[in-house]
Amino acid sequence: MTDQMVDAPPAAVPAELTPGHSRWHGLRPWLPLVALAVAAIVPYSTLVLPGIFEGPLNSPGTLQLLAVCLVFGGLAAGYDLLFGRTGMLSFGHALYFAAGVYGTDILVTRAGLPLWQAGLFAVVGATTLAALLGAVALRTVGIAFAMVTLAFAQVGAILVARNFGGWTGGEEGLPLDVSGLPPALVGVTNTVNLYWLALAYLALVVFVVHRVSGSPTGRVLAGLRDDERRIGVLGLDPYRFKLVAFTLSGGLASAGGVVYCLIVGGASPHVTSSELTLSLLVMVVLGGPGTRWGPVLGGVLYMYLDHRLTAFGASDAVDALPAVLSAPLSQPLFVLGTVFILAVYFFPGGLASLTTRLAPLRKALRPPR
Amino acid sequence: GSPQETASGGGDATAPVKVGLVYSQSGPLASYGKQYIEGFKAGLDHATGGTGKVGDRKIEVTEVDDAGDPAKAVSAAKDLIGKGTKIIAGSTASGVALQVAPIAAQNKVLFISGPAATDAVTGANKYTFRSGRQSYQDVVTAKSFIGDPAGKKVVVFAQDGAFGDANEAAVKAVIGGAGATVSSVRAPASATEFTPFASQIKAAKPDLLFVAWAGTTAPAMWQTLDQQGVLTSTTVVTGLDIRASWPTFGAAGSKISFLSHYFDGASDTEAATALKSKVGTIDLFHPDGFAAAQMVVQAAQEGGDDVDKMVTALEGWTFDGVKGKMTIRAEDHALLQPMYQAKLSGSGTTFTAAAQKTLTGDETAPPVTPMKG
Amino acid sequence: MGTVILLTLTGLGLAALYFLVASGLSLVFGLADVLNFAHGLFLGVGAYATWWAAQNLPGAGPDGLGFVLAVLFGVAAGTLVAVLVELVLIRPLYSRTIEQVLVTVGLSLAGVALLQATWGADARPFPRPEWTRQVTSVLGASVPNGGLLLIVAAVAVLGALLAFLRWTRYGLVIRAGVENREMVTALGIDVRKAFTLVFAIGGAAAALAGALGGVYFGTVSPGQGGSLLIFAFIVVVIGGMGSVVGSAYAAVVVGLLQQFVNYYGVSGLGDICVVGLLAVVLLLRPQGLAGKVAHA
Amino acid sequence: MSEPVLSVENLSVRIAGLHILQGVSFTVAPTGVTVLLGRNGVGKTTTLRAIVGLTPRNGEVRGTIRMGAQSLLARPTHRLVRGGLGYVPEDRCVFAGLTVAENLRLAERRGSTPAYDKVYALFPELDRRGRQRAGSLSGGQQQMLAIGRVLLNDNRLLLVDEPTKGLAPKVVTEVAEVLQRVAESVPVLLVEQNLAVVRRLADDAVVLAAGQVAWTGDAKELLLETGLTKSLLGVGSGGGHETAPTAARKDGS
Amino acid sequence: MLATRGLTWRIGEVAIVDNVYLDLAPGEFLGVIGPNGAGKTSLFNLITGLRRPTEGRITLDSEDVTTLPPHRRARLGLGRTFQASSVFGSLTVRENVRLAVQAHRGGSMKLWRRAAADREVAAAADAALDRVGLHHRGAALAGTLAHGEKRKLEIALLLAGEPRVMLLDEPMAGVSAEDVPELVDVIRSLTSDSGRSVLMVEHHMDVILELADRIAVMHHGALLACDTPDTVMANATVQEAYLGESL
Ligand SMILES: Nc1ncnc2c1ncn2[C@@H]1O[C@H](COP(=O)(O)OP(=O)(O)OP(=O)(O)O)[C@@H](O)[C@H]1O
Ligand SMILES: Nc1ncnc2c1ncn2[C@@H]1O[C@H](COP(=O)(O)OP(=O)(O)OP(=O)(O)O)[C@@H](O)[C@H]1O
Ligand SMILES: [Mg+2]
Ligand SMILES: [Mg+2]
Repeated sequence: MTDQMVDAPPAAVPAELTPGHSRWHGLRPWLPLVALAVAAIVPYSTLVLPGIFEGPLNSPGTLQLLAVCLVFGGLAAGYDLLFGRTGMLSFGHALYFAAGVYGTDILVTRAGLPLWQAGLFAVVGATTLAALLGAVALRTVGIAFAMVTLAFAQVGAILVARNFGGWTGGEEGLPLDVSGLPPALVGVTNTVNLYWLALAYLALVVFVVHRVSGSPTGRVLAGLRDDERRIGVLGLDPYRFKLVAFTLSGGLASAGGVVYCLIVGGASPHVTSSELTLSLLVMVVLGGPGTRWGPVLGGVLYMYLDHRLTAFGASDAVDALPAVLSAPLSQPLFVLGTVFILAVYFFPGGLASLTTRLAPLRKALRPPR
Repeated sequence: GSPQETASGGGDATAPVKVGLVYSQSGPLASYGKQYIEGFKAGLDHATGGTGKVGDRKIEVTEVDDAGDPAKAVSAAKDLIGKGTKIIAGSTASGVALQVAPIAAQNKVLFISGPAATDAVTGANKYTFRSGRQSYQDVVTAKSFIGDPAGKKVVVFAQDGAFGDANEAAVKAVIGGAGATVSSVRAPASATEFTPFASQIKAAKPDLLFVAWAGTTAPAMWQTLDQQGVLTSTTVVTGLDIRASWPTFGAAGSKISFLSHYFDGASDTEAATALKSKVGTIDLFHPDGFAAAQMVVQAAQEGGDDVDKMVTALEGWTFDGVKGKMTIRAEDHALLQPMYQAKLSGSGTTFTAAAQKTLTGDETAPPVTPMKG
Repeated sequence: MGTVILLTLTGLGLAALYFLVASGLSLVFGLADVLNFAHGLFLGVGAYATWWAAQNLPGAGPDGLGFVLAVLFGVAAGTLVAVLVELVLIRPLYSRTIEQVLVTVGLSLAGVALLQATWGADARPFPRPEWTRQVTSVLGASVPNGGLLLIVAAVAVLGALLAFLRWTRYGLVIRAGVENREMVTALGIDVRKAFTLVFAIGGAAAALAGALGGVYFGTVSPGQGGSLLIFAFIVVVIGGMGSVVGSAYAAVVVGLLQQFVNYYGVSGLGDICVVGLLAVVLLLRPQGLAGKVAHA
Repeated sequence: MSEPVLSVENLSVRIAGLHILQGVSFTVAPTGVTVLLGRNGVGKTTTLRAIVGLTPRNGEVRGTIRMGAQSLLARPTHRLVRGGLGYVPEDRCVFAGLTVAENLRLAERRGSTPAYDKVYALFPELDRRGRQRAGSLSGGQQQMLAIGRVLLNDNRLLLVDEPTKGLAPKVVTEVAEVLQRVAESVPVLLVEQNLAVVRRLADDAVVLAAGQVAWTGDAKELLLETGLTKSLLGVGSGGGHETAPTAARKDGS
Repeated sequence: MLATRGLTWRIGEVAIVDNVYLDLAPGEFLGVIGPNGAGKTSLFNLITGLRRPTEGRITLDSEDVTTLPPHRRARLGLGRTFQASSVFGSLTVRENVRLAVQAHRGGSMKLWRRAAADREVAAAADAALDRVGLHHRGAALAGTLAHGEKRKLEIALLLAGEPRVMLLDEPMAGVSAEDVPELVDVIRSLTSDSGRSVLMVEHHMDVILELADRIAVMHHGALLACDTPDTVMANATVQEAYLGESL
């Protein structure tokens, strides 16, 4: 039973490996670029979306929120490379993200390195760490693998919490020393640059994951998800391919950590927690594992809710309700948990499955030819 | 056009003064946050004579929940600043305070940190102030229990992490500096079984045990110290937490010497009366909110919309707070304030604290830290 | 010597607490194949219900029989919640393991927030018999009675669970159902009932752990269950998924290791040793210490 | 002719958008073996599963299925089985983690005495291997367990899906014998590819093709008529892959 | 070509595979029969490296492969099918075969190339699909195939790897009667090329007899006989232990 514990996620066929058929076929490759372009010019819009964002689209608060959402969209997509596309359930992904966050922060704040060096070292270091720990953890499979990665991440969390050598700031976290940073990344007026940075990160992750999934190696990863034994008998070393996926995914997470550190302006131990990995899992499932846009959407939506629900809980509308309702509703986690449960029920296969579920509707609406 | 819009603060003489409060409405520190906001409202009322106005300008308060998460607090702060808010206050958690303080400096807005106790907020930068006490002041109060520290043996029992580190360092500086030998026993904040640590403490045979422990495991910790006979074998000092925690000390409560930031009845100032009339029973963090409101009103009154003027107006300002005379030290923005020694008595669910001694703001003043930014 | 005895006995008390939490988890995890993150919620429900009953339920109180009544009420509440969760949330998702796990994740978020919304974030003093605060002197060591109570309870729960698995047909049905639920129905068995039963037992064990944990900690707080959960997971995995006996062994190893390392080593090392142990055990024996229980 | 024990009328099954069965109708006689034939993938297994109510979640079943006067559709599987419908699935589906004895114990039904003697007499192997985990049994042993499990109880009708698949010739013969004896007391609906077994056991035959019933009638008639077997099953009546060691030799070696 | 020397696999005290000496000459077709549970599949698992033998050696082209992991053996030209079909259920049939072709053509990491762009792989995959007659199912998800089709896909996966030694575990199990001759032809054509050796477990005696040069009989883990079909079929022990009386 042990090896059944982690069944491959209810994944869809990797879109990259199946040819498209629709009329969109010609247009399709360009859609992501269009989306990217639209996202890139958002900061020029003064559109006000009452209830959705506090201020106009181009206000710093909104951009900050969007930047955080985008980073998590990218993180979720990177995590999906492991979970949705290779079928590996890691409970320790937060470690590599945290390594990016804390690595950058410590190198900038404590060692006084310039940002680009700190970021580079953090990513290289975290990727190496992922490769080393992955090499050990991948000696196990299934739930044992999940728990070994959890154990490693937990050690990371304990070290951060202990405030080893006063480096990490323990439970209080470590604010980023911005004096050495490029001025364009500092200050509320420059939030827009952080937004673009986050967008670039997301685009990078999506592009990498897309390319890798559509590559010969991606094909092997999809095969690993279904039947690892078979891959071995075909003459491929499962271990090597899994390690590559693990390392790549860890590296992408650490790059997200660098960006996140800049956006939030510091590190806090929350990023080392196993809950973070768990929420990555939630994001991926919410969006649809193994799909190109699902995890991104899941990540963005999750973080959006996570941030906005605090405002929802404090809103007058909720306060006006009788106490039985308003008390739980003013707990953001209650709403988030409930939304999540409902999502599991009503969107099995994630948000990405919405397109297929809506297909009959679309067909019905399309004028007969 | 510009890819991003930031509202510039209205220079209009009747435009409202925007104040943003970023604190914990939900999350583990929600009840600290609740006291803070109650205190703030009462303080605002008190400082504006019930009008909620400074001159002709209304004080417009925006409350944002950070759920104790620095990332959310930073987002909220940026949002507020983007909308032209010049004064931000709140920060229930130390992590939040430390992360928001640099934002204030980068954007040149006033930041008045709330219940967060970390010493690192003091002297963080020119724009950052605090409305509550800091760990160092706790430790100085603890020192007052020991008489002459010279030659005494002091043990610090603290949890791992920055809070524990700060307390240990402060004890070493304050009590160790006065001639005591200080050692420490540290435990992970997540610990559930305290016998090993109690045994270590007992083996050290200290003259004074200083305990710095926060969190839900505190009652188990106290019970273990009590059961292993630590509480009866030495003087044990710790900070007195919010009222809701008092019954959790159980029988151990009467064996502990408490240093206190505040408890109901610790002072009978005019401000305390005003606060009490609003909130009924005053608790630990009500005075912090109250002081924050007083500082906001002072800043708005003297500084208008000019943040630098606000800073000048607050630096060195002395006012009558709930706890008595409070002084904002100009050099590092430490808030000098009275502190208390207290005893807990009672049983079951009804406990009362009584002041043993009051230390003045000067007696508990931390050393001046150079301003970092 | 006194110190060693003291550390051993208190370590066993800690182990007993871990086991109480882990046993229900292990059962649900191993037999119903659901990694139940909502276990912490069941724990919380048990603790809060006991706390509530001791003050409000006629006949119940913090002492003697009243306390037993309060604990029984707590266990009943935990069981009820577990059964409801199974019926309403888990059952419609059978054969979709990942989704089931995710629902329990959502539930653990929402449930703890609900406890907090109802009773506040702060720890509340837990009603408990006076003797549980006292110590018993064993060979010169002052051993807390609360810990001894946990040990007794853990042994009782272990015995009861083993008996259940050995003497009843349900253990069989449940294990078969995990492998191939369809086939169990095709043998004429209503497998859904068996799964509900597993959740009920898991919930009851969790609620008992919650109530006794309250005695041990002296307080209840919404997050208490969650913080114990991670060690319980470790115990379950080290012990071998689904093996109740394995969980017992693992709990003892983890409890003692933590206690002794915390005393003789550096602070924080105890936790690192435990996760280190987890990694080592899994790398050497991926199936955990014991195989599966279930032959019990 | 007496009342059929099972009648399927206009059965139609869709799974994941595929229309697998498109209006299948046939009956199962109250005695003997009715065999369901057809090429790979025509929907034989799907038919049996629809009868016991095991169509997958994303499937949809229409039509009527009756056992006697009772309609079987929309009743939960465990009820149907308790009501005397025994099912031996295609891939054996023994519980790999349980021992052989536990697998059998599981199949006991409340209210009736399990016929262990009968089962052990048929498959002495199961008695010997009582404590072995079923997952470590060989394919043939598992098949015996799967059949034995159902025979523990009295049934009104047995559904057996490819019981001889992957079995050694000797065991095929044994299984066929067992089924023959079973069929003396209980009617059997059998899916089988091995024509030798079909020839030996079948009384009636139903042939599926393209999601519909292509032929139904007396099995002997089907097997005798070379033309029929060829057109329906694609083999000459003498050919097919039989288990007897009499077939063609590899020439030249 | 392939040889086992005293190959033994024990679980506890029981020898599942017991001291097996087997030689497979280049181009030879060796049928393996034996009662259920004789250890045929286990023998395959040992040879392909999915299990480690407790004793004995395995050599491939006189190279000792006893301790090599499965993928290394596969790269040396060892391919197999599984008794219970194991195909990549969430990939299409075509992708399944392409993956196998790609594995054969060099399993190095190619993270940045477009998989779909490799025409040679695609062509080789289509050829393999053609050969087993699954071309028309290329776009279907392998997981939704009917049993018989999965068996064919298994063989296509094997073909794609162009192995020199092939281990077939009951390839005919569950294949409908009319498809058997076709599949037999496919298997025959595998061997007639270029001196490939085949080891095939099969219960359908007529298929074995049609294809095999020699037949090995396993019983209780041990090799009972290994000889020409005629001799084996005449062997009294084999008659008694395996074939039984014919229907
Ligand atoms: N869960 C499913 N999802 C999609 N298609 C399915 C599913 N189950 C069966 N099918 C399809 O239905 C068809 C009939 O399958 P079925 O297993 O009933 O055939 P069969 O006659 O038993 O074949 P065989 O002789 O190979 O066992 C096949 O084409 C198969 O691909
Ligand atoms: N992991 C295992 N643990 C215990 N016993 C095992 C294990 N694997 C195989 N066996 C036993 O080894 C014997 C040989 O099994 P194997 O699957 O090799 O048989 P086989 O010859 O392939 O049979 P079949 O023709 O039915 O497929 C069987 O008795 C089986 O029960
Ligand atoms: Mg079938
Ligand atoms: Mg076999």
